Amino acid sequence: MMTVQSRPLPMRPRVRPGGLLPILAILGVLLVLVAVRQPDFFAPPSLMSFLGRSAPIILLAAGQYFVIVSGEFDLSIGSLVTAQAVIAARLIDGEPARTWPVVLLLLGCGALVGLVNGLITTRLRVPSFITTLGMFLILVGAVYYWSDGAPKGALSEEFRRFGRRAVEDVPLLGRIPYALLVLLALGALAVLVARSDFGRTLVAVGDNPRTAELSGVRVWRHRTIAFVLSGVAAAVAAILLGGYSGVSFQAGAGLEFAAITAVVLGGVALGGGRGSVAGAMLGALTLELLLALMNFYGVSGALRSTVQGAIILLAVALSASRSPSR
Amino acid sequence: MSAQSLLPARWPVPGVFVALVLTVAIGGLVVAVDGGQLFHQATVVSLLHVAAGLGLVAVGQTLVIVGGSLDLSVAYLISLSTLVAAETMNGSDGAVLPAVGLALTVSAGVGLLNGLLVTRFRINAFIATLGVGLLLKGYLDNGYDGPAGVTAPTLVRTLGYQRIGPVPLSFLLLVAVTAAAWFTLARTRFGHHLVAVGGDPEVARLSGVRNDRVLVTAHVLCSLCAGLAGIYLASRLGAGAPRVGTEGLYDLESIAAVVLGGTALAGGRGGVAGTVGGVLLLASIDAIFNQLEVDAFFKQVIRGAVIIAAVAVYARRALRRGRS
Amino acid sequence: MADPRPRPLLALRGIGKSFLGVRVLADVDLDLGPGEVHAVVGENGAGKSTLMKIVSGGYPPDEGSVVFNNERRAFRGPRDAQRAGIGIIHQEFNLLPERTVAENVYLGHEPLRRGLVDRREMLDRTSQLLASVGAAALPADARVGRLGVAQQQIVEIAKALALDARLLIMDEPTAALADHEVALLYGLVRRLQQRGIGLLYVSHRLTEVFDLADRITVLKDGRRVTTVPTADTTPDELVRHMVGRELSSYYPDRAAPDDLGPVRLTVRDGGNRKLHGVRLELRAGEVLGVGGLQGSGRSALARALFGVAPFSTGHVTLDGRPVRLRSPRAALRAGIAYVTEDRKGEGIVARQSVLDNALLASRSMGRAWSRRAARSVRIRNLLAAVDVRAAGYDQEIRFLSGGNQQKVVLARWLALNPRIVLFDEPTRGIDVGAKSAIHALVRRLARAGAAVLMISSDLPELLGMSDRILVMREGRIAGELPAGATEEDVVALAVGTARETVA
Amino acid sequence: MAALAAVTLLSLAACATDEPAASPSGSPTASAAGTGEQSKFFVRADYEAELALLDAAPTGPADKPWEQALNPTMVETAKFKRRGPHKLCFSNAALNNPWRQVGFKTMQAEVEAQRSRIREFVHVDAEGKDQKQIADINDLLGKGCDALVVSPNTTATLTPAVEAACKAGLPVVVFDRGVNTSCPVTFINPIGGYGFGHVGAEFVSQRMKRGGKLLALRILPGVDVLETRWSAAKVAFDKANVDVVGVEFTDGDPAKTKKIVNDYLQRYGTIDGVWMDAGAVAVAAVEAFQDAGRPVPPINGEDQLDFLRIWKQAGLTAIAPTYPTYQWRTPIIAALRILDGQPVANPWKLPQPTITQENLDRYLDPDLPPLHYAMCGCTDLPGYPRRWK
Repeated sequence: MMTVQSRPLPMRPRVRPGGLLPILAILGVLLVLVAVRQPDFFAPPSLMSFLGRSAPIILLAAGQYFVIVSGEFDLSIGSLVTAQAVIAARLIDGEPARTWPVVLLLLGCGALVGLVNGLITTRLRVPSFITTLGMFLILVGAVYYWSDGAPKGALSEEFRRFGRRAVEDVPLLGRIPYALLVLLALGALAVLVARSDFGRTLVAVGDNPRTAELSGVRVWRHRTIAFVLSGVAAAVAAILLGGYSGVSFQAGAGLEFAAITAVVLGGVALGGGRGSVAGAMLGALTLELLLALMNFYGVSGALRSTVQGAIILLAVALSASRSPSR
Repeated sequence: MSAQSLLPARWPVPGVFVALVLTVAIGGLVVAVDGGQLFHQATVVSLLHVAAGLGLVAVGQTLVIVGGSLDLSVAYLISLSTLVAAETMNGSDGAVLPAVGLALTVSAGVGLLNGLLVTRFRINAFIATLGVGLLLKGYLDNGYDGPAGVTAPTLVRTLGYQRIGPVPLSFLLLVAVTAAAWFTLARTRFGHHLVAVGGDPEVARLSGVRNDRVLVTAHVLCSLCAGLAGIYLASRLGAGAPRVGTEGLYDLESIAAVVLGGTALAGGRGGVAGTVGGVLLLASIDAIFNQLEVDAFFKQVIRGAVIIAAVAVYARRALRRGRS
Repeated sequence: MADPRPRPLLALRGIGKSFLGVRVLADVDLDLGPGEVHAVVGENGAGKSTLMKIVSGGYPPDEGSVVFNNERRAFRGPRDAQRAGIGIIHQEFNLLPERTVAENVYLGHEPLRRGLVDRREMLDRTSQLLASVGAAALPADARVGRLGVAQQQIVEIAKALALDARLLIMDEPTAALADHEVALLYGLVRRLQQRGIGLLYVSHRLTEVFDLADRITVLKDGRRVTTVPTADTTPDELVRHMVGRELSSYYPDRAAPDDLGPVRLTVRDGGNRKLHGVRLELRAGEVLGVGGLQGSGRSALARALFGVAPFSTGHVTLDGRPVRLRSPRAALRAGIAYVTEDRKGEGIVARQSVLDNALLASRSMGRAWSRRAARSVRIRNLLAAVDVRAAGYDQEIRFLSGGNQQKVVLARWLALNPRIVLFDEPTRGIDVGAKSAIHALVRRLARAGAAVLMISSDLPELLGMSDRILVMREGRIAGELPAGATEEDVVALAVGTARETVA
Repeated sequence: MAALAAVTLLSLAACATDEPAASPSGSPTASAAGTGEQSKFFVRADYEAELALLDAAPTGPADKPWEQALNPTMVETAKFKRRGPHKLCFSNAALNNPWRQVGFKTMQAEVEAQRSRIREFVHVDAEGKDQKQIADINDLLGKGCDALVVSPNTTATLTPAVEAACKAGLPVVVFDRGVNTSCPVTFINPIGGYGFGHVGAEFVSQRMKRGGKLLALRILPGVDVLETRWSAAKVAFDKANVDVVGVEFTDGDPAKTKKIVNDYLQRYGTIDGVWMDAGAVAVAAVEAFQDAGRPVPPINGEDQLDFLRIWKQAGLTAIAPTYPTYQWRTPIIAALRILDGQPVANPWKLPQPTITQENLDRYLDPDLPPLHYAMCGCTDLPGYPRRWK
């Protein structure tokens, strides 16, 4: 947790609900399981590339954290990622010179979609589940409509660099993917934002919006900003994902559920008011590690969702059973 | 509109029926100008068939949403139910009853699991039912390469294709299920308790309502409705189909229909009559755009906008009512 | 102690309960006969609520026995207790705003006919119940969300009565009631008594306790201190039992004339949907009390001044300059703070730490990159100064007692150096010990130069704390009373039997 | 606790699969090569028939494969003869992937090319929903269509609806996926999934290192076309005794594909061959090898231009069996012939060319977008190439 430590507690150490301990424990066990099966996973090059490829979902989880902790949902991020990747390919159309303008445009688009989500939710009082579900339908429909059902154009090599290439010849580590650098920078920024006055009051908004309002917090503004953060995170994720794997309509499919699951795994309460952004990001990392683990252990492709579902239910049930009753 | 008489007298007519009438009127006009015919028998039959499938799921979904919960596993459950039903029947008319029984039992079991995860294990309904959905998906992916089983011909002939005038039997089933659900909400203790749990769980608990039992029951009922939708789809398709639920987006569409019908997503307010209105509205939009050959993707944009706009209107109304 | 009645309705023996290793009740005995009103008093945290929850099936006891109707019971939940004939009226409303009065009253035990809810029967019986508590005008099929606070309270009482309870627990039932409604409740209690219903009555208001109770049990730190017949004790003695010391003076000294500063706030012709022609002046250094019945516009006045439901007409000046208080944020910027009546719903952020709660306003009003270290030190000092007792400042505030929560809320505002502080029922639901601490803090605030406006339904508190008192009636200021006024003066203005003394 | 449960679950799940690497290849059963059980969709007679068709000589104009037929049996259609111009109706399963998009544009272009003979062309998109397509077909029956073209979403489930359409008396043409009834006038499709799967699998297993490890990447389970492709490949791999170390589903998601390939490279050190049941993520698979700094092993893709380009550019050892999109032209042609009362082939088996190193350059069209399918047979149609851009 990120509260400033006060005087030492005389009582026994408590596992605080929303703390990092449960997710660290799960992550630890998964790491041990990987180590048993695939010790060379921890060799710097493969670890680096794993972290690099996990960057998009971790960033999405960070963005989703802000929305969820403020008491809302963002179901539109997956479709936003897809839309952004398709837009990028069509606008760049293989021209290296268009890379940077398009990157800026995507970030702007992400922020704009977040802003619209936020304003509809806060000003028109539409539950965010519905707002972002509607936005999901609109974005998917619009981008398919705009591109006649198949992505067009191509991403430039410069654009793809962010998600695909790495800084080579780094001492000790070998190569550091650009995506990892982006992740480290934005992850640190997310932690800073979460610990800032905005971040702390955002949690209060999720916990009790009335009290927050009466304490001078502009609740609607905070929540809208949270949606904007989520939209921008989706834009960055789209840039990294588009870079990593190229353009496709599948680019963002299901990412909203993955991000929400990751956030919940990380100890953030759906409905708001509790949790940390670090936990959310660790939750995403855990989810990615679980997928890699299933590759290493050769879990049959068709059975994977069962394993994933069971582990999520178990983890969430166990962490829920530990928190004291209301 | 027959559904209107089902509404408790003290509630205003849900806006969705107004929207439905307007949509059908304007849509019919536009289609007519375009040279088509919206009220052609074949079109109406198609519309009602689509409405019946989604409607059965959405009525069940209404029950859990009114209770303050949610079910994202219905899409997978529907597929599972089609398979259980069709495989058990395997083309034999004699096996209809055991097949229907088995499909509903399996559905009830899934509902029970959902309910217990939400109540006993205190997992947020969103995550719990998402997780159960994943479990079912794994089972379906692993066990089925494609359609399996054969639905009994009698069932195909009756539930799948039989109609009375322009009204398919399946739609009558929906009407019956809706009436039963309305009756349950309005006239049984369980119904009263469910609305109370959705409105304020603490108040319900302190009033002696057994919240857990009520919510588990609601989840079981919701899953039974999904199972019934599966049986209908199996009769319609003639076989069990492992992807029919997910392809039909029954999870999100059913939730959309429920909120279009004026039920509050947070629970405690709403009803099944509105939900059927929501389903009919979605189906009408579909039918109109089909007639006009509007691009399916564009239709989706419209659909998203309609859902947001409708809920915004409800929110305004609720706000005004809260002020009065 | 000898049991005065041969067959008690309820007998508690050796009740004990712990939460997370903390003992909240130990070895509590209590008897209640049919037709008896038995008051349970004690500071907050003394274990009253836990004891009531054990009796009403909310929690199972860890130790001891509950004997009800000569039968040993282990209730599995509130429903179980209700079936046995134990009803409870909670301090906070337990009503569903979206449902009708009848649906609320019969929630959990709807009358059935052939297995189905009998709506007609339900409406009829509800109407009868409402008539029997003197509220025949309340329609049984009205949506509860449309009712006023007092009407909702009546529904709450009707709901408990509908249970045919043999034992009724009332937890601070008068907290939200206006005085004439309290009188109604007194009548009700008597009627219930005559029917042979036993009542467990929990209240902080000793007046009520002495008016109603046959016997009084005092709890302190989870243990029973004493049980006495009401006739054999005095309020002073009770308070001594509750806090373990005699409180010589309940209230701090009032402001001396030279403590009063310049006029800080004026309102002229202030009006909105709930207020009409409000005119007032508030000086630096004074505590201005605001009295009146529930719904008379007292809270609306505070909410208008704090920008929650702003004035739509009239003029407000602050230090002589006109201001527009359109939102809480604008009010805060102008230096106004507001301690709300509903602490749980509007005062605290339950799952956040003490520190986060105390910092909330500073964070929302501060500049983006203000010096955080200094601020943190300052807040800690403030929390220490108001004497917040917590296991640590990172403890979640919901685990603190009401009094300590209120102190944290106060610290939150003090951090902003407010020039005007609005208090709305600052000591509601707070135990006696913490009450005087809050009173002292309010006075200290005024001494330090702040202008204080304090709303209270607790007449002794209002009279004891205020330098001047405004009394409101039907959204208007009915009159002003000087320090030293009597309870009768306030009540007369509040119900409209006295002429206005000051324009 | 959660972790413990996770361990148990994982090991259980791992047990449930046929542990591929560990099992010795001496076992006589088909699953020896790690390919798992044979799909329910596998019908040996069909499989053998399709493989035979791969070598059959087509009849019809040599430069127009969409009008060619393999081993045709003609059926009389005189009873459907009507005077034009006609109203054609098309119930489409979906438009939700590039293959169907390219195909549908090709069909629209064909309609435009035949404009003089077609009065109206009605298209209804079922959005991938069986339930909606059944309703759509039913709906179209009330619209006075002269002929009905159906591209079914699912074989088994659309059968009753197609039967109902036949009963209504109008000529029905089914293409792409079939239905379990012989009532349509003709069923048009290329050789099919067995052919596709077999060509790819044979190429990869011949070219890859002997005794090497092969990774099979599939899109989704439970889609009939894809299941037949895999089942034919499975037969080929089992016969060649290829060590199939993994059969994974990618959901058509390139990111997931890259992760899977990456993890398999790590787990097995090398992967010596990749087989895919569809080309959608072929480029991602190739990139995964490139990004890991490994040589790209023999691989198959499909006729999507992005794959053909990377193939050319990186000099891959590759092959591209196709499921040609030109088959979308044929139903229009067939429908018009039927309405003319001319006999048509039933079933109408279209040739299914394969793109190889030798003919690769012919299909590399620089003007068209990366997800375009080269085997569209559309160069002579109105609006080329703008329509497909």
